[in-house]
Amino acid sequence: MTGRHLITDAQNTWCPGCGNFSIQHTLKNVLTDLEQEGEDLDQIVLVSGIGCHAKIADYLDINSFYSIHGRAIPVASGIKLANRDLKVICCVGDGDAYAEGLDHLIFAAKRNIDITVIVHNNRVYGLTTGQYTPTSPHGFKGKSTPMGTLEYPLNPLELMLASGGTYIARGYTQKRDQLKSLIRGAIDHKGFAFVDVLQICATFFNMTSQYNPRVYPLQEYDRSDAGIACEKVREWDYNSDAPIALGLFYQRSALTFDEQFRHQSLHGKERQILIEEFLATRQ
Amino acid sequence: MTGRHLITDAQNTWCPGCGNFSIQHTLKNVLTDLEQEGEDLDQIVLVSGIGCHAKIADYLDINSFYSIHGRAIPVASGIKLANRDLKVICCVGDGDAYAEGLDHLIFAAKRNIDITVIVHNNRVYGLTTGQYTPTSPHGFKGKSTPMGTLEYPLNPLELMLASGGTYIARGYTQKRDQLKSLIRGAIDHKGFAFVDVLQICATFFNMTSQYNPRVYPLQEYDRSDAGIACEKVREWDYNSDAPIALGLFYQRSALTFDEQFRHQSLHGKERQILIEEFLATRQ
Amino acid sequence: MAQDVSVLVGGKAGDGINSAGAVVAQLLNSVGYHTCTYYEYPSLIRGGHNFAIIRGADHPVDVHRNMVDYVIALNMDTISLHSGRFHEKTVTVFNSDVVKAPGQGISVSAALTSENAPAIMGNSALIGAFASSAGIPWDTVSEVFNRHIPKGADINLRVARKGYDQVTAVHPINRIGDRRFSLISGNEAIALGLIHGGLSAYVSYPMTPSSSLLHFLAEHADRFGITVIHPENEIAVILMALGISYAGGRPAIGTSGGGFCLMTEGLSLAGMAEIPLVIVVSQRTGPSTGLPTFTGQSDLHFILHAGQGEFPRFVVAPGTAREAYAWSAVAMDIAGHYQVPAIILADKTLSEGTFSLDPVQLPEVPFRGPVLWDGSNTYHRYADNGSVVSHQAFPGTRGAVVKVNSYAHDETGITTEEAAIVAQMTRKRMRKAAHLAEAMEAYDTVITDGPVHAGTMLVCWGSVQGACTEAAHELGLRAVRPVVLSPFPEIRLKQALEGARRLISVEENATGQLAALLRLHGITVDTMVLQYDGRPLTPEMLVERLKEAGV
Amino acid sequence: MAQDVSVLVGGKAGDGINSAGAVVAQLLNSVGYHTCTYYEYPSLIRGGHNFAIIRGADHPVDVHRNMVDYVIALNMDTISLHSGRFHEKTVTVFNSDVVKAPGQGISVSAALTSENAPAIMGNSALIGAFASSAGIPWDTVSEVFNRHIPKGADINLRVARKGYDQVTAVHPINRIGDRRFSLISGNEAIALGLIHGGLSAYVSYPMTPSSSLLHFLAEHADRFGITVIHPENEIAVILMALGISYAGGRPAIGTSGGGFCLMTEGLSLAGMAEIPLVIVVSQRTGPSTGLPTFTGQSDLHFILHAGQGEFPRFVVAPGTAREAYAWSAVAMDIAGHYQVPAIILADKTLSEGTFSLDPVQLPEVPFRGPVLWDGSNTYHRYADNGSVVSHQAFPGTRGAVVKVNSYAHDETGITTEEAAIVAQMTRKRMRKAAHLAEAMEAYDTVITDGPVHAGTMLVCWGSVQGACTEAAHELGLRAVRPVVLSPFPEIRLKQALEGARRLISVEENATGQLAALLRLHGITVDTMVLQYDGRPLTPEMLVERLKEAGV
Ligand SMILES: Cc1ncc(C[n+]2csc(CCOP(=O)(O)OP(=O)(O)O)c2C)c(N)n1
Ligand SMILES: Cc1ncc(C[n+]2csc(CCOP(=O)(O)OP(=O)(O)O)c2C)c(N)n1
Ligand code: SF4
Ligand code: SF4
Ligand SMILES: [Mg+2]
Ligand SMILES: [Mg+2]
Repeated sequence: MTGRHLITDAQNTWCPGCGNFSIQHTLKNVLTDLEQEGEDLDQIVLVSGIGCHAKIADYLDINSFYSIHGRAIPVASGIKLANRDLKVICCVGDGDAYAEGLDHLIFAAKRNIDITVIVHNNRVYGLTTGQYTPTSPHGFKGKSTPMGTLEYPLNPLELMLASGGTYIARGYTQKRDQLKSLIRGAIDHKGFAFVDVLQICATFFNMTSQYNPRVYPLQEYDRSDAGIACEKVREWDYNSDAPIALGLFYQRSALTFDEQFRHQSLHGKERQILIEEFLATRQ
Repeated sequence: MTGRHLITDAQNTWCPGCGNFSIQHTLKNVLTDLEQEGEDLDQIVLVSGIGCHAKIADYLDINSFYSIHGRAIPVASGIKLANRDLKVICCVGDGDAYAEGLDHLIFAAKRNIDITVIVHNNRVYGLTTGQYTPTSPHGFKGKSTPMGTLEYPLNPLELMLASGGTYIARGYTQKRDQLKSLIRGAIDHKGFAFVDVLQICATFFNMTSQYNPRVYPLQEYDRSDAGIACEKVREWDYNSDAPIALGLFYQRSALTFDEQFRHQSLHGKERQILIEEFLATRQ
Repeated sequence: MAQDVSVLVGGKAGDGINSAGAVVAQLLNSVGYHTCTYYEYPSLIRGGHNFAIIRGADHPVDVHRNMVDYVIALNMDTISLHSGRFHEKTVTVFNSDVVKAPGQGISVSAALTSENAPAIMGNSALIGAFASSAGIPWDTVSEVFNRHIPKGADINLRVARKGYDQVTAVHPINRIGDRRFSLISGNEAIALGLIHGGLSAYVSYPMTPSSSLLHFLAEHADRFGITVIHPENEIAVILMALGISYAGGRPAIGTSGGGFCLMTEGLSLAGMAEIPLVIVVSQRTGPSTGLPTFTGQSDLHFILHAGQGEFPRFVVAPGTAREAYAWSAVAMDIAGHYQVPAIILADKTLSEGTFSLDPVQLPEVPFRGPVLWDGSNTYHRYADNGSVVSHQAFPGTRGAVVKVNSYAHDETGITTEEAAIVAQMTRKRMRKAAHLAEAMEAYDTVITDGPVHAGTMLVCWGSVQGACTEAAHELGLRAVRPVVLSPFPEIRLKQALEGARRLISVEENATGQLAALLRLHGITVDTMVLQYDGRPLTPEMLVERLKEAGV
Repeated sequence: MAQDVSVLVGGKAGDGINSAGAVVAQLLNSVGYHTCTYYEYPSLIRGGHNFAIIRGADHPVDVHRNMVDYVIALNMDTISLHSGRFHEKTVTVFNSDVVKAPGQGISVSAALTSENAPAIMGNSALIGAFASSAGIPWDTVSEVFNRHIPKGADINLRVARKGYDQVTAVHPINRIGDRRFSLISGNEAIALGLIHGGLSAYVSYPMTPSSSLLHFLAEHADRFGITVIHPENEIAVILMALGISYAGGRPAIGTSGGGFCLMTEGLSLAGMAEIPLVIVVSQRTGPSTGLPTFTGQSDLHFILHAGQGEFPRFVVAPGTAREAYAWSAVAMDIAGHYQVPAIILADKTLSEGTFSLDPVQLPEVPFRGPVLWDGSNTYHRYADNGSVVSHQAFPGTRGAVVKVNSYAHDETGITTEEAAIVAQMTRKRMRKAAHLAEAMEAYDTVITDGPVHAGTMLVCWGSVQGACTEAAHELGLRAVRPVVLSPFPEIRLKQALEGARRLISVEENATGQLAALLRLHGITVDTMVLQYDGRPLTPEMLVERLKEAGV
């Protein structure tokens, strides 16, 4: 299919002003570019968790696996392992990927499996109407913590760096051009690519006025230097008032998990013979 | 109970030469010291996962919760939340805490809940007879990876640092005195204390000859400096031939999760009245 | 003539339908009605169609009906999507800015402008108009607003007055009594029951339709002296709770089917290690993510058998808010006394519906209390001394070494592989099931309603009882319902069903899970009425389905 | 007279009892016997008592017996713990360095020293001695060693010869045939069946007694062209496998009860999204960690009902290695064809036991194959076009947008909350259960053995069939066994049980789970023989239990 519409007929139910629109729009543009460059969009698969963010699976008219809360990443890994020709993009939430299914994120990074993970990090559980997530700031008053959380947020970029991720970036839904280049870079990256997207939740946690004055684009440095990357990543801890760098923090190239498997496809008769050969060794 | 024996009648079934003996012995000595200093050992609780390491729950004659694979840490957290007077020590395996239940470890660190986690890190699944774990070196040939793993190990100390742990240390089963002081320090630390113990598995992964020439005690530095700690922690990545520092890498003091809860214990009649009062607001 | 009125309030998600519904229910409450409110909304935050149906009657009601007598329409969808619910005399009150319809239109924007009020208060104008059309005195409106919208009652009232004054009483709802009930949701009833039963900690990860239980308890944690924790996921939830229970706390946890899946390994641990725990599972339409904001009753067998291996469990499915309160307290007690997991099986209809509870006649709950170690003899956590359960002690108790264990263990809690001990400890655990079943004879485990000699009987479980009871009344049938599902009240149920010539099970699932459970206990259902589109059965729907089935 | 011999090999964990048992079995295999081997060991790595019982007979055998004719004792425990298994003529071969007993002692250390062999080869001396005492020709011993211990066969043989020469034939085991079977474990039979059924990837997290399936497939991944992955935990296992299946691979996963708990949420996803998946669950003694290296049959109802919501599933419990092979292949096919989860329910006895499989008469497995999109019309993943299943296409297929979804969805795979579509899609899914049940008529879903007119019949499931069949023979009873447990072969089972005056269920659990399942299908069991200490029933144990029950 070429020149396709890319948007399904499904009714869009995100709140007005929601940052998810921006991510969807950006992703659509990236896909359009890819198609114009000759990529076959039938080779793209979108995997999502459950949450507001995940509705993108209904909205984009491409192959999709709308999975369960917290578990998009192992699904994406399986897809890539079964068919290395596919480009696999995971859209996950911060509750999804940093709470319910954090281990999968870390292990995908550890394995350097060639998938792209885009975290719609609105720092709140949107769909379940506003509870704190692992990236909510200390003292966040959500429905499960009406007196304010007692915990400090995780810094997902730091965790990714510690886990062996080979492409680590942060975008912001109100910086679309940059977001587009970060997502495009992630898809083009061979290996595990991670983009934490600061996403505005218009209803439960609208951080626009906090983010806008603080965000700035990362300057040039050797992106393969883990030491510098670590320093940059630690500049803002998702809690303080520090400046918030946006951009690609770290990238290196390494063998991917999936490319190390030899794929053989055997057919009925071959299988039968191999089984008989094996059984002979046990006689 | 005082002056007690501390060892149950259960038959010990660790292999000869297993590093678990060393951890058990060290822990027993720490407990004996505590008791001599006037601590009431009835206030100590040991929580374990499942694996060779976990048998320590059968062997030490103290309160224990022999839980399930990967889940000791939330159990320990619950115990501490229910009774802050208890000292809660978690003995977990590397398969246990770094694979099956990694998220719990990270969240316990994030919350800075006041428990001690001792990881019996033999870098192999012992009890299930020798598969790779998240800290096995690249290319490890275990029963599930007979051709060698395709992944690089995680560095658990780096992960702990990224997760907000307030006491981060590494010991070695063949350096018992140091191990004792690290475990003691962990128990005395108010907040989440983490000790990764390089443990010899005599049967499936005996690293004695690799470790012995490489280990060295960490020199003095400001333990509350996360920057230096990070550098030290990254010196050895659980894969390379680098020197292996042992000791306390990082410590800082911070409010604990558990101390921020106000505990009230209401009795039947009080509850009844409060319920009625509440119901009146809904009339 | 019986007083029985229904009001529908509809609008977009984000329009405040929930609070409008709550105020309407309080208005009916204030004029002496028993009420119940059903909320239906899609799984999204803004937009989409939300509605509430508030029913008020001169007798207790647990279910809404299809037909409504009043409509409060915030948008056009409320008229067009629900036209099937209107009868000739249905009074329509609507926002004439956006709705064109016959009936009583008022301009919400005008009301807001004249009072200089924010858009969010628009509903008040329509509520005022409704109150007026229903002949509810202004004093009552004013009292309800002051009581239940304390923040900004004044300005809300001024807006409401605008609506009130534009409309005249069409079809008055008369005051029928002076008592006011307490309006609470099913989840709130569960929460209060848990508290009554001794709850010290609630641990939960949000999942519709259990989330409001978490929210309620978090909000009132200090009031009730409980610890509320929302951890990283459901696995952590159950394991934390088991840690709390082991250490002497009295925890409960809550979730829905998907989250419960992740708890099953911990459930089996609770069974093996004999650690008390109460689990609230509120069902929604499955499988998998399904319809997260719609109802269902398709997790019964899963709940009954979840977790590897065999161990006794208590499972109760309350059908009303009052039962939810009482049985939640009982579940806390049973879990603590028998050292078993106790599961409260609810569903979206019950959890999120709002009901009238009589605050001065709360159910009496007999408490057994935990069986505690008295400090004599050496403490063995799993002592098998002929009594029903081993005595509990908690770590920190002087002189007791408290060892619990997920492995097969001996009386001290130390791992064993010896065949004889394994078998003995299995029997010790299974024995609790028998004792529990016996103890259940003292409780109302089976609810019956309608003529004893009815040839046709309906059997159901959980919240669908509302529709069943009313349909049975209408058709002269008997309605029978097991409240406790494990241990299954076989004998009592058989007694209740004696004489039935035709037995019809009514369930909100696609396979007839209660019918299967009955078959297991030698009771054969002749006909199954199954509903599985996420919408709860109403009395009218059920009557129709029963008539189709030849009743 | 029937040829039927049993050999016990015992020693400490770490003594190499498994390989000794395997060699003894191969010796019997070499002289024409059908064999089966039972291994029993505690959950630890060194120390503790391990033993194997190898049985050889002139007819197929699936179960070991209590009494043994030969004992190979590596330590004293082997004599003292098993004395109840010895009869007058039992031949005892032992290591005289550490065992004092009547019989044929040989000094293992002397044998090793004289050949300058490492300690690990000590077993060879005893095996040699056993072979000699059993009159097995040296040529046969030499051939078996060369074939099955290729690494170091020479020196092992020299050590074995030392043992061989010190002992004389006491009680010869005669050659009874020239065919050799293939000796494989139950898990290996499952693995080969999965491969035969088209397996492309195996994903698993180690858990006894399923681990050897992972180990076997990992070892032979290249040989069979499959991808084998051991991820971070069981949740990742099932979700990865679903990703693989969605992308067109043909995955299977394996675990035991505790790991299966963690897969239940993914299972429900498979049901809702209609993604083919084969799950091997090998049971051990529960609940919770239980007895990890012992057997049990206590997860049946959990497996049948696991996962929130309702969806069809295929569940098969093979009773023999041959069945394990055949049904594993069928499970792959059924999962792929009907787009349902297919569960192979095994247990430790079957998984880890070793059995003789006839390599030239492998079972024929009829394959239906997946139902694939033919490229015409617009592709809709969940098209409800009257056929049994929607056509499958995989991402990467030109022209197909393949959308799968855990939410209630329409035919295109997009989320819907519309009542009519939800109900329709539920019916579409449930319809597969009916089709599957019909298809099952072509398979041997119920196995019967023994006289048709026996008044007393035994009914069982899974590996306990070995004991049941032999006990039934001995007592003249009929033994009946459903192999497929979902869809339940009710009609066929009722036919098989026709005429039974007394029906006895035999199960390795504490509640009688098959008996409950039968009751659900209108079949009443009169007596239950239950075994729940982790030790599998032997024919002798069962005969005794049946006699106690008045048979
Ligand atoms: C196992 C499980 N637990 C809980 C839920 C309920 N649930 C649905 S979405 C969600 C949170 C979504 O938060 P996030 O991932 O941040 O996504 P957002 O809505 O903010 O985009 C939760 C808890 C679920 N579907 N499954
Ligand atoms: C849910 C679950 N999955 C798998 C297992 C099987 N299992 C028991 S111990 C273990 C690994 C133990 O490894 P580790 O934690 O490193 O402990 P060690 O034996 O090395 O001390 C596994 C996989 C289990 N008990 N539960
Ligand atoms: S709740 Fe927040 S994240 Fe969800 S759709 Fe609305 S604005 Fe977006
Ligand atoms: S297998 Fe390894 S870890 Fe386990 S007891 Fe033996 S030496 Fe210790
Ligand atoms: Mg979010
Ligand atoms: Mg280990």
